[in-house]
Amino acid sequence: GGAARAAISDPAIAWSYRDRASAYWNSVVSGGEAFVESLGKSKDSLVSLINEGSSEKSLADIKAFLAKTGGKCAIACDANDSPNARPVVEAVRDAGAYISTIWNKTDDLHPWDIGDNYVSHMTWSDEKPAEQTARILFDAMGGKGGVVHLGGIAANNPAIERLNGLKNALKDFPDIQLLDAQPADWDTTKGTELMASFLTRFGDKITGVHCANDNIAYGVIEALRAEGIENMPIVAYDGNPEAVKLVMDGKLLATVFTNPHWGGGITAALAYYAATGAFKPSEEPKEHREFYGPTVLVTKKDAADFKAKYLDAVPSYNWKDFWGPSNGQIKYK
Amino acid sequence: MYELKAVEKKFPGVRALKSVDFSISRGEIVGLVGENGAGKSTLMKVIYGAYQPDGGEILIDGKPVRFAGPRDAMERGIGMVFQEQSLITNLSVMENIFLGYEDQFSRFGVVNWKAMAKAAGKQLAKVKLDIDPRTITSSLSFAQRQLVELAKVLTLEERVQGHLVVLLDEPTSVLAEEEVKLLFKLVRELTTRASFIFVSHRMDEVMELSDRIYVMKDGQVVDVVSRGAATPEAIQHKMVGRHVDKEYYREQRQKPYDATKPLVELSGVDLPGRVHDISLTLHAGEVLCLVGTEGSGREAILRTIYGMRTPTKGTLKIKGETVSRLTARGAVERGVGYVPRERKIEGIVAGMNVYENMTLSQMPHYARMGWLDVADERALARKWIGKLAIKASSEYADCGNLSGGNQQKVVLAKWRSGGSDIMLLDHPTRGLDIGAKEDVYDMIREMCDDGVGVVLVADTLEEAIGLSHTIVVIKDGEIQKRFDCVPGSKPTLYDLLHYMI
Amino acid sequence: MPRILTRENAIRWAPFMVLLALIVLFTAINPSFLSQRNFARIAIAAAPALMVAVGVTFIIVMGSIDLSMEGVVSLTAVLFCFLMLALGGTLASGGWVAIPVILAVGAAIGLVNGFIHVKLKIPSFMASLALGFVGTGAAILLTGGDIVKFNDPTFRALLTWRILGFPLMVYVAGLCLVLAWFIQSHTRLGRYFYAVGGGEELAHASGVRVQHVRMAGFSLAGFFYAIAAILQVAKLGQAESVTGSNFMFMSITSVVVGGVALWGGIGGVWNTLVGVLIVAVINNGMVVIGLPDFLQAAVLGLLVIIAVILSTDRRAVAFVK
Amino acid sequence: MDIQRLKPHFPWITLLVLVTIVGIADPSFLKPANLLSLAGDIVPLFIMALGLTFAIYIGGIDLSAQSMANMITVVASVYLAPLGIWVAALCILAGFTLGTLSGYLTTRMYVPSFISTLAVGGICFSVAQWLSGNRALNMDATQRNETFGWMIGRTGIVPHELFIAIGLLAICLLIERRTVLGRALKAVGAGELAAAASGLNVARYKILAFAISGGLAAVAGLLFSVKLSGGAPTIANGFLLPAIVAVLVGGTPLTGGVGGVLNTAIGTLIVAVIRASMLYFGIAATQQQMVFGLVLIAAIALTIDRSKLRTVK
Ligand SMILES: Nc1ncnc2c1ncn2[C@@H]1O[C@H](COP(=O)(O)OP(=O)(O)OP(=O)(O)O)[C@@H](O)[C@H]1O
Ligand SMILES: Nc1ncnc2c1ncn2[C@@H]1O[C@H](COP(=O)(O)OP(=O)(O)OP(=O)(O)O)[C@@H](O)[C@H]1O
Ligand SMILES: [Mg+2]
Ligand SMILES: [Mg+2]
Repeated sequence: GGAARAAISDPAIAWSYRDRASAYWNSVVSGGEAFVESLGKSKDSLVSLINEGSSEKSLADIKAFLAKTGGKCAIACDANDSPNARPVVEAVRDAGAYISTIWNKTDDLHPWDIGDNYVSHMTWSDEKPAEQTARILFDAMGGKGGVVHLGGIAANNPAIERLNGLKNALKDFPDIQLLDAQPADWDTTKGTELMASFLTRFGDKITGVHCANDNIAYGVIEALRAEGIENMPIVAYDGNPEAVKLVMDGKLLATVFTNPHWGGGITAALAYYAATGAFKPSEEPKEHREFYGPTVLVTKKDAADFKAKYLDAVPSYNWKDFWGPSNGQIKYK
Repeated sequence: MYELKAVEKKFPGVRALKSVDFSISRGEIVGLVGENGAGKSTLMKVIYGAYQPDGGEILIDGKPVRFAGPRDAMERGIGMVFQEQSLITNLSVMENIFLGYEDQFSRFGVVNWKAMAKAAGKQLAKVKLDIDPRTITSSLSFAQRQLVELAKVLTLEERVQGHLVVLLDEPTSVLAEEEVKLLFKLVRELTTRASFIFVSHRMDEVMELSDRIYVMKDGQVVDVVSRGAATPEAIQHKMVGRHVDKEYYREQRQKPYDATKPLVELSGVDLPGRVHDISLTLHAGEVLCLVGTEGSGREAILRTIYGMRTPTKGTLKIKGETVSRLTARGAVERGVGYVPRERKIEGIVAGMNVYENMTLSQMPHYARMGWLDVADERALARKWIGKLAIKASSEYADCGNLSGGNQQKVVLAKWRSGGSDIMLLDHPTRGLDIGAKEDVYDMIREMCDDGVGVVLVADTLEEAIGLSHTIVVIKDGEIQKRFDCVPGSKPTLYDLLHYMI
Repeated sequence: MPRILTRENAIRWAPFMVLLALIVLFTAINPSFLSQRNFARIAIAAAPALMVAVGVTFIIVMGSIDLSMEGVVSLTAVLFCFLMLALGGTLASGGWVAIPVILAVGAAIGLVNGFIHVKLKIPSFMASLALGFVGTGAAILLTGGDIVKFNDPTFRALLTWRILGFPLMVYVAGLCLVLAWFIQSHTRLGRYFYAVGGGEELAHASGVRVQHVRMAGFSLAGFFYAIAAILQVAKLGQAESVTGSNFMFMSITSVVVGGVALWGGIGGVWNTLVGVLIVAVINNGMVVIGLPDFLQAAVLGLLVIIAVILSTDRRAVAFVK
Repeated sequence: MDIQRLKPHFPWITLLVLVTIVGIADPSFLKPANLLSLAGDIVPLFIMALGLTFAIYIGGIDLSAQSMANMITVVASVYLAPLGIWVAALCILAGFTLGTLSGYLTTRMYVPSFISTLAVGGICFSVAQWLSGNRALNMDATQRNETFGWMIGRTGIVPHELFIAIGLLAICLLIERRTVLGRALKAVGAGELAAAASGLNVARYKILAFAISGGLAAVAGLLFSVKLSGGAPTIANGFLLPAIVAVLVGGTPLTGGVGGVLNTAIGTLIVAVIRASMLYFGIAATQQQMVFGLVLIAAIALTIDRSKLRTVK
């Protein structure tokens, strides 16, 4: 790894993410803001670099930020597409700034190969929780019948993992058939339309629905409502407030909370404290450089508790407890 | 009653109108003549409110007025029939007639089509046109459209109290003889209600119809003549600034063509729905004129020779060589040039300058391995601007802003400079002033001397007779008769009409 | 007796024939495609899209283009939900007021669009594209990026209440389509759209206030986008800043597939209806017949091209761009 | 009168004004290294916009550019290992061929380019999904560096992408201004019927314009995948609208025949500066989209030369 230069006092802090049009990213940013407030700064001092789903803009914005701050900065980032992570972290290293990433990076890219400037990468192992929700779904279906999966953008990593989770669970339920899995692009409207088409194709054969995220589930529920179908077992992912409410109402069996608020805050905190020299990344073990984020399964049983704990009043986290809630070192297949 | 005082109009680089004084009184028919680019259309557009003058004033009944747009002018009883066709072809005839004035048939913006059809029927009766007002305009012939335009202007009769001024900008250029007569009759009948301003390049028509004639040159009114006060020659002299040869078809320069050198041979050519069994031969030095009524298939023959249409039957030989799959590109390579009738659409590219237009068909001559030699192109353009007296500020002038006649000159220069030795001319003098026409006639004779063969669709029968070595009369897509036109024993108008109709 | 089997008629009915052919094709592969219930599903998917497409039809008939639909739909949908919630959260409690208000807002945004285009003389493609960004941006600003749920059962009857097997919103969309047809064929404004599309300068010279017509057209389009937004909320029970996404290319594709010429003056809202149905049927049918997902983009593209090729009168057009 | 003469220069002036405004807000923006790297970062987008200019110049549009670039990132990632440097030829050939297909559909089958290119884009997307097995792919880092490393390095403070951009721009500019092809494209854009009646093979030139557009979209995709050392069927998403905006802001309207590639270069820089200004002015996240739209309207209002548009549609 390369040697980090002398600690930066009061680095500028930025979050680079997809867009402001989703509950998930809003929550991430709220965590980032909570973190900067913990430093006694105003919320506005967290700079938003919005890439609008464009890797090109993601990289260009980050470079512009590096230039503007002269490298005196700490960046939290989702690189949008995994190949984009390498040029991003290399640019940050070359500028002498610090970065922590989440979600998207290629398997051959590791913080310890880049050096102290690439502080950490956090991702969520979606396969296990998706498998768990699938099991909940299958139990509700009585262990038999047909299930459809409505996925995310086909090439996205989490979309792939969440479908894999479903497939893993299927192995233990020989009487359940995966009727079809098609991408709904994380999108509510696509979700309704895809679900409607599934209904035509499979009709009553569908006795359960596995959705790759909450937004898709909203669409599925509406497609079913239009048909007067009220009691279809459905599971989702993300643990957004609306979805949790649906779980409490019994319209959704389960969703998975990845605590984006904490993720957003801690990712910024890692980059920041590495930049200030509060800790030296290269002195940390590998499980502190590449680790899984926390996942919380939300079902009807615990939804009310969950809501009270995480949503009604956002818990205040210790932003120096970097690895407390994390879930172990990332394993590659 | 209507007056312009010291009106000015400038365009970038051009003073199109220079201190023009103009007046017209009740019931008067005023002719307006001038060479191409003299400013006639501009003057009409100022009167009509489409352009706002840069100086001077407009008076109606002695009171100054300002028109923000054509609508203001219409409300004061001024209507215009345009030089270029101005009906919207995807609308029905009745919609066109009442376009902009549907209020009379509508309540809360909802149109009562029955009432409109009835009213439109009345207007069409005025111009003696017997068609269903619900017809979609695109299915009408050019002449019918011109009459519809007149009918449209005449709606002013009902709409506006008081006297009207109707502007006719070259209304006759697309009309056949009979239709012109009908139009003139209508105009005379209507002088009880309206005054007319009449623009035409056909001096005889202007002399016949007008009470007074304004002569324009270079944006100025150079003379006003009353009926019978001057000969056409004198007026033409003023327009062009030089004497016009009375023999302007240059018959004295007509030489026999070289019958041993066939350039184009059509035999038994068929285009379904257009022409049938066409056989003709064009020789070097020959002017072959296709004569027929509108829609008889003349254009289709030109386009076949130019490769824009592929015959279903028959053969086409160019310079002795049989060509089966001719394209326009192929035709140009074989030395064919085509001056289309719709010069604004097919003749010039508006938005490109003079030299770019001139070399468009012959870029390979001005390029080496695909690289253009712009200096050469410009030199060429300058040469032809001088040769044909094209009114353009420079070779950089946008052809879209040239007057109609000057656009036509650019098109002619394009082919002539490219050395085409088979020229297809479709109404090459349409909209040209007399001076420019002379230039074209001279050019045709020069071309013949150089051994060029010309297929001509003339603007008038006189022109056809005057210019041609050979006349082929076409009716309903079939050849009726072939005339040899040796100077001294040319066929008469009557001879031709007999076979045309 | 006029001949029925003319070339013109064949071309005029080509989009409709394509639609029938697609239905036959999909039915042959999976017979359950041909069922009243599936048609209802297609109709639900098509209803908001139809309103967007009808709106943009007016613009395309004028020879312009409008790309602001995504932003306008998102913004009006979000405003609609906020307003409904502010007015008590149910139709009965006075929330119905939100409907005319939002329609007016849609028309007003369209007017702004038209104003920018006409008065600043910015070609409509760019003006509307930029205004679309502004619309989406405003929706983000208002929601902060969150979802606004709105679930008044009376309002959602648009989705849940069925007459003859089709939900109410399908009839609402149908009525709006008839309204659009009436505007197109029986009002001065509607005919002016055709006049402007057929020859703007000529229309101007005839005294048509082309600028006003253009602005009115964009305003009318905005009105229909707002209808689409309301139907979309009825369909999904929520609004967010991405509610309008995917409408842009989809609606214009539909309009063209239905036989409306992009260069103006030709076609109308019935063509648009057929076009929207073609696209909706393809989207539904591809899933119903179990086409692998990675092939869907290509197949949609190919079918759309075939539909356009069949419905183009190659003799009547000199060229396309 | 003077305004008339200035009009063609409005895009330049707009760009300078924008740079100055941002420079006043934060002088560090004006550092040459910063400006150069800003320009370097926008090169893939610029190359795509450059290609789009040809399609727009003849009055059409190419909506397949983004999917094309997506597909090319996948193709490049998959075939770099077996083909080495020849993968570049494969990519450009693929872009050129698919562009030709769009052109063919538009000119010979009379499918408006808005639809034909959208459909060809669909085909590209399907190919990309199929070829990649729907996941992100990596290039072998050492092989990438050996084969294409020169594309993305830096000499002094000048990013190599800029050389590529300037080279392509120069070629395109010469094509536009000095060749038969360029003149023919202008004629087709401004008056297609007249061009045809002058004996130009209009269909061939139009197809060529779409093919060039496809080819340059492929170059953009290739450069982008080299830069990222990988590819994915959605990785170039977000290119299309900014690229169209860049062409339009530069002053090449969709009506054709006006503007050109130099305008696009300026337009792309304007887009880059507007984007960077969000950062330099600290525009709040929820406001960025809206501000972008508003600034865009202002920029377009400034840059287009209305005297050259006969009607504004
Ligand atoms: N919109 C315009 N922009 C620039 N110059 C123009 C414009 N319209 C006309 N001109 C110029 O003004 C002059 C007068 O043109 P005008 O069309 O009035 O001539 P005209 O007498 O009608 O000629 P023609 O007999 O050929 O129709 C010409 O030099 C022409 O090039
Ligand atoms: N698009 C078309 N489809 C079918 N028939 C047509 C079409 N255009 C023209 N025609 C018919 O073909 C015949 C020949 O038309 P054409 O345009 O060749 O006449 P023309 O003799 O060249 O006219 P002009 O004397 O005015 O130059 C006419 O009867 C006309 O009505
Ligand atoms: Mg004139
Ligand atoms: Mg004809």
